[in-house]
Amino acid sequence: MQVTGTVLTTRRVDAYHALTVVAPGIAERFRPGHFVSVAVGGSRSSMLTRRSFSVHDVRSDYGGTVELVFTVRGPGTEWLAERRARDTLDLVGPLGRPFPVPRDPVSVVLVGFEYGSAVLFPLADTLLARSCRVDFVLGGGSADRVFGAMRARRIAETTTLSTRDGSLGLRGEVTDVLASVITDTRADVVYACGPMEVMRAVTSVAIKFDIPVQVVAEEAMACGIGICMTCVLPVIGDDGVTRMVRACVDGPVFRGERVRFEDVGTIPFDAQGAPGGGARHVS
Amino acid sequence: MQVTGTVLTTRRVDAYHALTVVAPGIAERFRPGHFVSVAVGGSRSSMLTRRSFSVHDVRSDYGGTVELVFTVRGPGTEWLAERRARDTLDLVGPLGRPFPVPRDPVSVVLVGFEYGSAVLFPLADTLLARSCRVDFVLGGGSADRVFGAMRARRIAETTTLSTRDGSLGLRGEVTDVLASVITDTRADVVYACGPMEVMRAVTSVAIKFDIPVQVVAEEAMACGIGICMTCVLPVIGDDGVTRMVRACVDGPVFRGERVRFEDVGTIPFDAQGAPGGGARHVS
Amino acid sequence: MSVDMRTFLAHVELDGPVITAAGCAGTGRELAQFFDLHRLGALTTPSITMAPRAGRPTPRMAETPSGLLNAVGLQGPGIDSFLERELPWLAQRGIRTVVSIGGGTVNEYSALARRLADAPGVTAVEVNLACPNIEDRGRVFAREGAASAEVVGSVRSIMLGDVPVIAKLSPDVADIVAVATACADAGADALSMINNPLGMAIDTATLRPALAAGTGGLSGPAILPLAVRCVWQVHAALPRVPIIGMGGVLTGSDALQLILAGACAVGVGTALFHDPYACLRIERELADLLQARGFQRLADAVGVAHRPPGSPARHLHEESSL
Amino acid sequence: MSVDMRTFLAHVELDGPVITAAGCAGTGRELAQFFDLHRLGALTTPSITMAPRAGRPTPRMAETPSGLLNAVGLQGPGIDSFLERELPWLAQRGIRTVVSIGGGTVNEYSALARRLADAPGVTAVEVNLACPNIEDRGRVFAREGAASAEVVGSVRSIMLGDVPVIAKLSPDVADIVAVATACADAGADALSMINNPLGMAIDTATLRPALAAGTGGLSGPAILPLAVRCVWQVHAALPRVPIIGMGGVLTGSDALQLILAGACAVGVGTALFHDPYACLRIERELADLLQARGFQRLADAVGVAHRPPGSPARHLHEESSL
Ligand SMILES: Cc1cc2nc3c(=O)[nH]c(=O)nc-3n(C[C@H](O)[C@H](O)[C@H](O)COP(=O)(O)OP(=O)(O)OC[C@H]3O[C@@H](n4cnc5c(N)ncnc54)[C@H](O)[C@@H]3O)c2cc1C
Ligand SMILES: Cc1cc2nc3c(=O)[nH]c(=O)nc-3n(C[C@H](O)[C@H](O)[C@H](O)COP(=O)(O)OP(=O)(O)OC[C@H]3O[C@@H](n4cnc5c(N)ncnc54)[C@H](O)[C@@H]3O)c2cc1C
Ligand SMILES: Cc1cc2nc3c(=O)[nH]c(=O)nc-3n(C[C@H](O)[C@H](O)[C@H](O)COP(=O)(O)O)c2cc1C
Ligand SMILES: Cc1cc2nc3c(=O)[nH]c(=O)nc-3n(C[C@H](O)[C@H](O)[C@H](O)COP(=O)(O)O)c2cc1C
Ligand code: FES
Ligand code: FES
Repeated sequence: MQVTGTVLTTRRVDAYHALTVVAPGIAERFRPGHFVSVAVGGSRSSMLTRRSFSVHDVRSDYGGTVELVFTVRGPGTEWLAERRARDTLDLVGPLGRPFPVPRDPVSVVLVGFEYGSAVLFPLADTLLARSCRVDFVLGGGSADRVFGAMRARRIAETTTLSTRDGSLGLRGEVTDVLASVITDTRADVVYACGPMEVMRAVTSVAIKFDIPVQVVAEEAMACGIGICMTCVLPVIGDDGVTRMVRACVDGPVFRGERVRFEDVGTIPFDAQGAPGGGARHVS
Repeated sequence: MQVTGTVLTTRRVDAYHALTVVAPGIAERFRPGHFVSVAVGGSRSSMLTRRSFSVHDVRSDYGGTVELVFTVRGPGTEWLAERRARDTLDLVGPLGRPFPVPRDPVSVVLVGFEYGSAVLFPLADTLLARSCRVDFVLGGGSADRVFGAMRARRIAETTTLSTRDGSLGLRGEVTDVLASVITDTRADVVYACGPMEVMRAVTSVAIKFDIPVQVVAEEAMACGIGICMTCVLPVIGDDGVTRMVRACVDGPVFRGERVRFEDVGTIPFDAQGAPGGGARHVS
Repeated sequence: MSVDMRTFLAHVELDGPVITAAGCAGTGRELAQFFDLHRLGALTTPSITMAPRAGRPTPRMAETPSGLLNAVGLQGPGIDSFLERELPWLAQRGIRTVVSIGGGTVNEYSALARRLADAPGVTAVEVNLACPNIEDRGRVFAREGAASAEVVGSVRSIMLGDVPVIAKLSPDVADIVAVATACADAGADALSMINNPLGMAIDTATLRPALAAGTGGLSGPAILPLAVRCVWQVHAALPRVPIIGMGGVLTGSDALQLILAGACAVGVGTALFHDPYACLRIERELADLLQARGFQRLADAVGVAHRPPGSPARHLHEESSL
Repeated sequence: MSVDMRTFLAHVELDGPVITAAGCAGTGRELAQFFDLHRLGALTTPSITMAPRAGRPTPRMAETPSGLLNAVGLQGPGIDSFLERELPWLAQRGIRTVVSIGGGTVNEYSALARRLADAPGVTAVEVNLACPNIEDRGRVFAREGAASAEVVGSVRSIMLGDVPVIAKLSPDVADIVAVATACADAGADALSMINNPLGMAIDTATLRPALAAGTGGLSGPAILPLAVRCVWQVHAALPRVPIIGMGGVLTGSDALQLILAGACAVGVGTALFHDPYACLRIERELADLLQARGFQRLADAVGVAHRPPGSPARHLHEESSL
């Protein structure tokens, strides 16, 4: 649904901006993993495409609010960072397939890189409500880019931090510590959000342990609702066939082992409908 | 010059919006009749052309401020009407040829229609400083669209008001009362600002009295600085030749009797360089 | 009194003039989550090809000032799957459906037409001529009148008479009227314009083209003036041929521009990416604008901008209703 | 270390790559009120015609999304007055001046070239091919390779050898490379692209075209993707022909796109209407972007987007400097 929401609060969280927006309809329908798309630039903006953001937090006050956490990347997020309380924002959401949540009280590791961590907190709340054991692995380029460490420490069994420059936690990648966390926590499942190369690395660790992994894929999106076909990536279906599927409606949450990370940005020769591929129709 | 000015105050004046902007360089160079052009829509705006506004008032506080008075016509002025104190505005100015001012203490009638009146007040101040007699004729569609009546009453010898709907002053056009004002005040010269058809009518009254008239021509402008050639109108030069001259740099102030009002929006056949005209070069 | 918004696509009546543009409304199911598709004048499908197509690699999109570049490459399931799964879904619901088709040879277009000829639920067939002709060094059909006419003629000869065939034209030509005339002469019942002009963006960080495909199609408000001009020129030359105007329509006022220039229906593409409800909003805004200008019927506004200034719009409505 | 911004327009060296686009910088006197014109790579004049021209009636402009439509109609004083009053003003100050010329027949272009052949202060002649050919039913020269080549050939044969002749191309063609090739073969020393594509807007209040002339030229950021694509295609086909890229450049990043696509100089038009200092700002931004990407010379960045990803930019600079 489309909502013209009012900005309730804006704050800086280390390297990030956080916006809380009153958006009752969206808050009500929200499930962890959902994202929203935001129109940027105002009414005569030259920026045509909406920007997508994971929903970090949902509250019931003011009829329902959503919180977005974002980093300034280009002109759209720059504009968003200039919003102030009482400004209005045009949101569409909730969008995408949310995280599938285990029915049983299993042990779960949540891996977040930079702003990717934001989407994991509502998931953690849901998992905790189902009596799961939750452990966090959070990372980033530098200390100020690790998001949510305090909150993670508060709610999770353990929280392991890492930074590429070593300014917080262990120096290195989140995947450098993931194996030992999985071992220590006897994890049954991993959820991860962050850049594609991190998702790829997380997936290969989970595969080594032979446990399921759910990753959030961030692809450039023009519509966010499944109609433009710009956000595709090669994913293997239940039938073993690779298809170019839409990150926005078929994802953004995918089973990591189904995503052909090494082929993202290409059309694998064996994908359905690939040029010259076997699936070609003979007319 | 180009100035990034800060909005000092915004106010509503009947049907109009008034913005005071800190713009030292512009204020310093200002002379009555000048206009400024304003970038609208912010940094990624889809609106490319600046909007032009006469300068209503100039003050020396904050290093120099200019005040613009405007009506909301389309998206550019709509955006401008949403500006608030402390917002910044990108201005270029002062632009155009200002009003020529008589050296002697003559008797002057100032005719303003709707927001066109705004530009006449700094002129009135200059004329009064030169001991001219100043009388105002102000008009508009309705009472709330007559601008500056109070200030006119305060500074001028007489102020005559008219509205098309009769809601303030006499019912009718400013030109319905102009002849008697000219007679009563023994006016030596008329200055006028307002829509083209009003300028035309004012000019014909002045011609009847055989007194000079200076009018402000409002033409759609893409640049305001003389380089785009979109703002032209047919004006008769000192040599008797009609040329398509630029309202922005050759005007906006013109001698009324030189403007071929009836031919505005056309290329008169006898204009220099008119298609098939006598001035065509034989190659 | 509300404005009569009905319009005709050739002899097929539509309840309203606003339709989705090809390739911009998914299969219908996606937008159906937002509103009842019966409220559309019609839904146009993505261009269907014979074989399934995986399309182009990503990045497939780049934002440009008031525009969008895309290089999707006609990703789609192919005609079999379309006829099996997608068209029936629309047909069962009685949703007016314009089926767009794309091919690499005249034969492929003919084969598609044969498959569609007896399929239920086809309101009209739109021939996407912006496809590379693999028999002519990949030169796009739409760039040449003769190539376009050949495709249109073959599709027209195959489709049943009561299904209008619409030729979709591209603006990247020296003379759009010549291509339009060739298509009309070849039997096109209506014309649809404009498809995306070819554009490009370079990513100044990677120093490489922003799209994996290099060039892409430009859409969105940036191209509205090109669309208005094409519709104007073609309507002036072929006043009896119905035109679906499209390209950059974001508001009712944009739609009105195309209608006044000569379009009897308006396609909305990129605006849907920004606002899933765009078609409904645009139709509402358009109706309000028509009413405010004294039009009782949309049909009376078609091509009005061509009339000499001051001529009464009212008296001429017999002639302009298609 | 600052970036070496010098560039060559054929054999003429310019201090910087940013030049004003034809018809967008007045006579020079207007912009001189804002900054020292010597800081421009060059100033391009409006297209000069033989006779004085009053141009088109007003309205001559309409704003469109991220664009501007104009129909000025080459208003100007004619060649006599230009040579008497305008060129000397520029020449005396030593301002690099590209003289644009426009005509309705090949003869008129030739006549203009003859008048310019011995005029002092002509850095280059730019042949504006977007003029209607009155001997061919008003069909614009730029729409056809042969017509363009005829004009370019005649001008090239008349101008002295040391004055480069630049052919200015329009994007409203099916095959820009074909027209570019025809012009290069006819002797064009450089190409300039793009001129305004033809567009139109309807005033939904008056129900009439927004411009008195009906159609007009579209400029501004809206057309940047078309310009990048044209430069890219022509540079790919004719890598040795210098290109002045233009169309919608508002920022240094826009200019860099054109340079990476293959332009060795960049024209700025409509941006000047928004910001009289646009050329200086764009050159500064461009230099900063080049520096941040490790380029020591502008020339090394020309056409870099054509290289396969990962290939070293540095080693190739001999070949890419024109
Ligand atoms: C499902 C999803 C969830 C996301 N969640 C967050 C989040 O919680 N916090 C956050 O900071 N960012 C998030 N992103 C990334 C965010 O959408 C981009 O940073 C943002 O769109 C950049 O816009 P821009 O105008 O600042 O940058 P530009 O690079 O100038 O954007 C230009 C265009 O590219 C698109 N684009 C560029 N980068 C991305 C990207 N990484 N993903 C999608 N579109 C892109 C933009 O939508 C726009 O159309 C998410 C992306 C997706 C797809
Ligand atoms: C010298 C001069 C002084 C002016 N002074 C004032 C003033 O003091 N107060 C005031 O309210 N208005 C003034 N105007 C008119 C003002 O410029 C327009 O109302 C404004 O540009 C409309 O912009 P918009 O986006 O709201 O409307 P739109 O109609 O959407 O504007 C679209 C385009 O047309 C141009 N345009 C439209 N109408 C005009 C017009 N009448 N004059 C010039 N350009 C136009 C705009 O600049 C823009 O490029 C003046 C105009 C000129 C030329
Ligand atoms: C993502 C995308 C996909 C498109 N796919 C098709 C297509 O399959 N067939 C077709 O004829 N046109 C296609 N088009 C062109 C549109 O139908 C339309 O002609 C064009 O985008 C201009 O309209 P707009 O500015 O409203 O989008 C596509 C456009 C976009 C943006
Ligand atoms: C008002 C105006 C006048 C122009 N006059 C000419 C001209 O005389 N000769 C010419 O070759 N191009 C002319 N052009 C085209 C520009 O030189 C340029 O090619 C085009 O506008 C694209 O660049 P831009 O988007 O930076 O304006 C004109 C453009 C505008 C907007
Ligand atoms: S973003 Fe449009 S289909 Fe996914
Ligand atoms: S507004 Fe550009 S020349 Fe006057």
